[in-house]
Amino acid sequence: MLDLTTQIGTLTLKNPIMPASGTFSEDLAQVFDLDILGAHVTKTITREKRSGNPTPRVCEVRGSMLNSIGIPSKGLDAFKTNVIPFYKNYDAPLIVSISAGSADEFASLCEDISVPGVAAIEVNISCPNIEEDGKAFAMRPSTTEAVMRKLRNATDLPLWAKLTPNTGETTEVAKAAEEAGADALVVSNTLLAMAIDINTKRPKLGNLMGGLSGPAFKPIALRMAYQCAKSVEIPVIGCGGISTIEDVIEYLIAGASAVQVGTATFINPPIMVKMVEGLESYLQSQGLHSVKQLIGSVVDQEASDGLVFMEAAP
Amino acid sequence: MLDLTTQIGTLTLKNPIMPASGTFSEDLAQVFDLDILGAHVTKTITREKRSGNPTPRVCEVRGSMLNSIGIPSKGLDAFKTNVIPFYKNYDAPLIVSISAGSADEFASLCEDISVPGVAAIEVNISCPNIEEDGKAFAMRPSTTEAVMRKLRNATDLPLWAKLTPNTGETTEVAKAAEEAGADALVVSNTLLAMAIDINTKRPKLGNLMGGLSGPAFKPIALRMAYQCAKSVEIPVIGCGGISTIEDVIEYLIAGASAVQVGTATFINPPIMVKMVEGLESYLQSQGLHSVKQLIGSVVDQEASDGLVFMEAAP
Amino acid sequence: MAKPIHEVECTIISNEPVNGEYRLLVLNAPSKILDCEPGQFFHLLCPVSDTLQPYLRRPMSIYGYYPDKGELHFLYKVTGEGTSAIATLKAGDNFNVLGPLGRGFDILPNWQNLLLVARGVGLATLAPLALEARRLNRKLTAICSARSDQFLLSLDYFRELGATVIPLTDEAGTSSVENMHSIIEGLIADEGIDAMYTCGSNRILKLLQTVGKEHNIPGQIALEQQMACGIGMCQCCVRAFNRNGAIVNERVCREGPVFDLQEAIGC
Amino acid sequence: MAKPIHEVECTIISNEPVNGEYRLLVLNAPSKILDCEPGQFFHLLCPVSDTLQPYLRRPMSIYGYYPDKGELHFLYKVTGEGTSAIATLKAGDNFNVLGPLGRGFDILPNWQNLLLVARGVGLATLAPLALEARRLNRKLTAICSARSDQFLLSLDYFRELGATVIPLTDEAGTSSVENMHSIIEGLIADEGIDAMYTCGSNRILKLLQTVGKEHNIPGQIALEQQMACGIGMCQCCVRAFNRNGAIVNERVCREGPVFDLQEAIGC
Ligand SMILES: Cc1cc2nc3c(=O)[nH]c(=O)nc-3n(C[C@H](O)[C@H](O)[C@H](O)COP(=O)(O)OP(=O)(O)OC[C@H]3O[C@@H](n4cnc5c(N)ncnc54)[C@H](O)[C@@H]3O)c2cc1C
Ligand SMILES: Cc1cc2nc3c(=O)[nH]c(=O)nc-3n(C[C@H](O)[C@H](O)[C@H](O)COP(=O)(O)OP(=O)(O)OC[C@H]3O[C@@H](n4cnc5c(N)ncnc54)[C@H](O)[C@@H]3O)c2cc1C
Ligand SMILES: Cc1cc2nc3c(=O)[nH]c(=O)nc-3n(C[C@H](O)[C@H](O)[C@H](O)COP(=O)(O)O)c2cc1C
Ligand SMILES: Cc1cc2nc3c(=O)[nH]c(=O)nc-3n(C[C@H](O)[C@H](O)[C@H](O)COP(=O)(O)O)c2cc1C
Ligand code: FES
Ligand code: FES
Repeated sequence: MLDLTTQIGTLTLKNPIMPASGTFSEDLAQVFDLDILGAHVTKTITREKRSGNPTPRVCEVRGSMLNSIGIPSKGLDAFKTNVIPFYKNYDAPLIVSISAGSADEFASLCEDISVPGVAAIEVNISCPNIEEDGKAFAMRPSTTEAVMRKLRNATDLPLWAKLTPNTGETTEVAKAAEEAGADALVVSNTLLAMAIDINTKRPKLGNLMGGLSGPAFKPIALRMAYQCAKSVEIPVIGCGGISTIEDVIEYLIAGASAVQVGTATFINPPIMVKMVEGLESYLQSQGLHSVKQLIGSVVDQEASDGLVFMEAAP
Repeated sequence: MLDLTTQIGTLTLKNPIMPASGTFSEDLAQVFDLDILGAHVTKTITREKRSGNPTPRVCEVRGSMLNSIGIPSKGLDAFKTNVIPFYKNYDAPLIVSISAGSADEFASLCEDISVPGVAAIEVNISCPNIEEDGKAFAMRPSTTEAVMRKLRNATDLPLWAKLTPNTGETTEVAKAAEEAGADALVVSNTLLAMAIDINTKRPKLGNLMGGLSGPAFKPIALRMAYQCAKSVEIPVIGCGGISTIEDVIEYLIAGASAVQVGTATFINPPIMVKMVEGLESYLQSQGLHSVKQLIGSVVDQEASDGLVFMEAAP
Repeated sequence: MAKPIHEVECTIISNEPVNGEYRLLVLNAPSKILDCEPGQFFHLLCPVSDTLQPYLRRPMSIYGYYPDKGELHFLYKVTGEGTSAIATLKAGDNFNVLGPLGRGFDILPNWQNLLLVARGVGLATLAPLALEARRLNRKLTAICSARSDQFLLSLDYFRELGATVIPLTDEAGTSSVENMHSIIEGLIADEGIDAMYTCGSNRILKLLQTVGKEHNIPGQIALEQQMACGIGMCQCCVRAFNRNGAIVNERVCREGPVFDLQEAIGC
Repeated sequence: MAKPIHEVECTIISNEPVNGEYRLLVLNAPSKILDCEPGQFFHLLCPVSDTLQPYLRRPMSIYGYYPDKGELHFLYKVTGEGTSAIATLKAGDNFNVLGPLGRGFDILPNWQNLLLVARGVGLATLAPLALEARRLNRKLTAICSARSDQFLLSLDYFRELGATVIPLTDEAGTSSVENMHSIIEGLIADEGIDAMYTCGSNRILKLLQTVGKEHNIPGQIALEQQMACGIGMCQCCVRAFNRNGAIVNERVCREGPVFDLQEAIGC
């Protein structure tokens, strides 16, 4: 029997494939049976209603995309009334992604969303910390630790910290999140980028800049996932540019205990189903019986000792 | 008459197209007349002989590449004897890229390379600062400022500071470099990334990690070039993923006064020649008479005020 | 639950220019994706080559769907990288489509006299409405506006389906808003209009909103917005609408692409 | 100054399988790129499609260059994304090549009896040497080793050029190092060998180094290494060599791909 399960803290997922926040919604149930997934991860919500960023909110770059959706949100109450009940029809655990502009608001939202039907909370600490200088919480170890401590005190549910690539301190931030009580790290959110329409001379996004996601982003996020897996004990959930089953395997080998698939679902909506099937065939073809045999199996030998904390490109 | 010249501090370049360090050498003279270029930029050299990183030193990722060449160097003396004289055959100014593991060594190399035939010095402060924690000088404003001050005192030649994308403090680092006396910023070096061969489970680079360059990197480097151009008065030289004349124009519109072309030359060795021609036709077709009319012509209006210092992806 | 959305590989039957600006793409398609409504769209995966490398899918209205012969038609204009890539497809090639998507046009039981006002490629979106009108035995008048006769698409198609066609062109000077307005007033005075349909153009939207308010005639408009997912997940395709005095954002791919005429806001 | 390096679009004449593993690519090429030396290579820009998207160029030895008929030939094995993409090219397609590149084989004036030892696709690299040997009127013996007869490429080609061919196969049990060694010793004893050429295989390299040292026979080897630029700029293609008792790094694309046999270090 093939064992596709993976362990994220106290949660056992029936397979390591799940959607990334903001690239998934109830609508995808029209494409395939959502119970095929290891978990369901919602778009980030805020307590208050928000309308999000001006359009255009996405643009294409060579083989990938930028987005500046912002966090349009129907608010906490609408979410509890409409969204949580929808996912109760499924066995897969529901992971709710939340965000706020200050550590205290973050913690109070975290407390209020800790309700039956929610299996874990993904805290999108890659969003700007408005109280301080507007830099995302997850850009610095100190702000990461501060917000994570408050979040940890606000809930008994598992806490997944979603990191940002917009930092030179990936491993320090990862350790700070672990230290402050995160149960898992999601690595990572999108990378700040920009595109300009040379005909109109206007930025291609209404918001001027946006986050890079998709295949172009993979080598960066994979590097971060590897660095994090080497520097913390808690599980790492890899996220960034995963489009094929080979990408899933690459992240698992690098040390990720599970993966999140984002942009690829836009291009190929049933892709996660194919990845679950592909993972099964891959294990079979390799004579492996469990996904766990794959996780962290990278052959990095001595190289890893000296270099894992390397942050400058060589 | 079309005016392709651009001004980088006291240096006037006959056009804004030049190669990026490490992706150019005397060998390219077999492909085209190197005097077509706005400037010549050498591979980074160190004072001592160095052999560089283990192979494989490059690998392919979706639509781009990673490299971990390291800085193999024949040393300062060999450079002065063999390389500088070669470039004396050309009118284009010679920009020598240098690096060192500590600020003092950096400064002394800078002094010793300030010889006739060298028009400016590009200081690769994206390399690890070995004296401190191994993070690149350009990852933090404080280390940037410290090393730039010493470099400034070491030479009268123009100093171009080459920044790194492996930081969450792009604008702060840019300002620190300006503050300490840089004459221009080169934005930017490669972004730390990784790829694993799923068959062998080994990292695809001998050095475990390497720097992403090429088209996938463009939206990130363009964003940095834009941020820097908005936050400093000195010229910014854009670098990252430039492969077509449209890319050149996009960087100029974003605020770059010139551009460096790296990886694209590997795929298409005469590409810089085509870019110079393309820039001319573009100006003509737009009824512009000078490159300077293009530089910084981005239509960002109010958006730029609030958002230019945004470092978190939205 | 809502109908399933399918991602399938179709085969190209033909992909030919219709006139200088538009091309007709005819696909051989499985019947499961041909259970469509007029106004719905598909999200198309463009082919990749040395010179054209679009990444996101491209939304395209259904120009015709024929479950009996297993065909799906699109009428498109080549405007950029994605549509240029689609234009390179040849008979026999595979082509990946996602759909049908979105909410189509309504034809309520008491809407007997229908008016359709279209400009340019907008006809592609409105064409299936003509077919449906005939199926439901409604009377349809189609005002079709374009730069010149050459760009007046589908007129024969509309006529074949029993519609009354009123062609207007910039060339002939007949396409002005004023002229269109008086033609519509004429139609209303003559035999009346129960519902109006349009898409795209701002000028036409404003005109129909005015006429609709004055004569209390309901209407619908198909709108466009850039899309990433096409099925409601990413929220990139929102547009603002006037609803009960407030401005609300709706997803064009999910709550649309067909919206209430009076709620729509031009851009 | 060194000869110019050209980047040109060629046209495919044919691109057919030669046997189960190898394909022959024949290009129509301008004469300016056909001023080649045996052992040099070209750097090939692979086509991009929906399923195959190689980015870097791929280095490939010149299998044949024919300035008279304007042809350039490559013999290649499909091993990954790039060569798979090259395999999709059809007669009439354009194909961008960069070259000729690198330093080829030497045939010094006093080298009369030449020995070439090749395994597998290595023959592709050594084939032009046979042509050049005939042009210079040298005697050539070619020991060709492969898994089985089916993979013994180019034997007829070598024979046509007047070479003596000694085929060895794993299948027939004739390809062992020991057997090869005794064959070479036989050749040396018989009419002597003035220079040895090989490429690729570690086992063969070691054998020829031993033989070369013992009998004081010079030799050259063509080596491979992953390449980005192919013209000497990036320094990714270095390999280590033994020179005057020290280890030195050399660029395979520039100082090679042909190196001194004794200096080469296997991997
Ligand atoms: C629901 C819907 C139905 C449509 N039906 C048709 C149709 O039947 N025939 C037709 O010719 N066109 C139709 N369009 C417009 C069509 O989607 C665009 O022309 C096409 O996406 C342009 O892609 P491109 O790569 O050629 O152009 P580019 O300008 O290079 O595209 C760049 C990006 O902008 C997006 N984009 C550009 N123009 C539009 C647009 N008008 N609407 C939405 N996104 C756009 C592209 O999808 C792409 O993401 C429809 C659009 C929508 C939203
Ligand atoms: C000077 C030289 C001459 C060559 N001549 C021939 C020839 O005549 N016929 C032939 O079949 N092959 C030849 N090769 C090997 C050929 O370059 C590789 O087989 C090819 O690059 C593999 O590309 P791929 O994408 O199919 O394989 P992948 O394994 O997918 O390639 C991944 C990356 O590794 C590189 N790579 C993989 N194998 C090699 C290799 N052996 N040498 C260098 N780079 C490699 C690729 O270029 C690419 O960058 C030669 C190599 C060199 C350096
Ligand atoms: C359109 C879009 C919206 C997103 N919204 C969110 C969000 O609300 N919260 C969040 O944590 N991440 C969000 N992300 C980031 C993704 O969850 C993911 O981290 C990122 O896209 C990288 O993965 P990918 O390359 O597979 O898309 C969004 C990404 C996209 C493309
Ligand atoms: C093979 C290779 C070697 C490089 N070596 C250097 C170097 O020695 N010094 C340096 O400052 N940058 C070096 N770079 C970085 C480039 O100069 C450039 O900043 C980067 O590649 C981004 O530009 P691109 O996307 O156009 O290649 C190197 C890049 C590559 C690909
Ligand atoms: S396109 Fe994604 S929600 Fe409409
Ligand atoms: S491949 Fe670039 S130096 Fe050899």
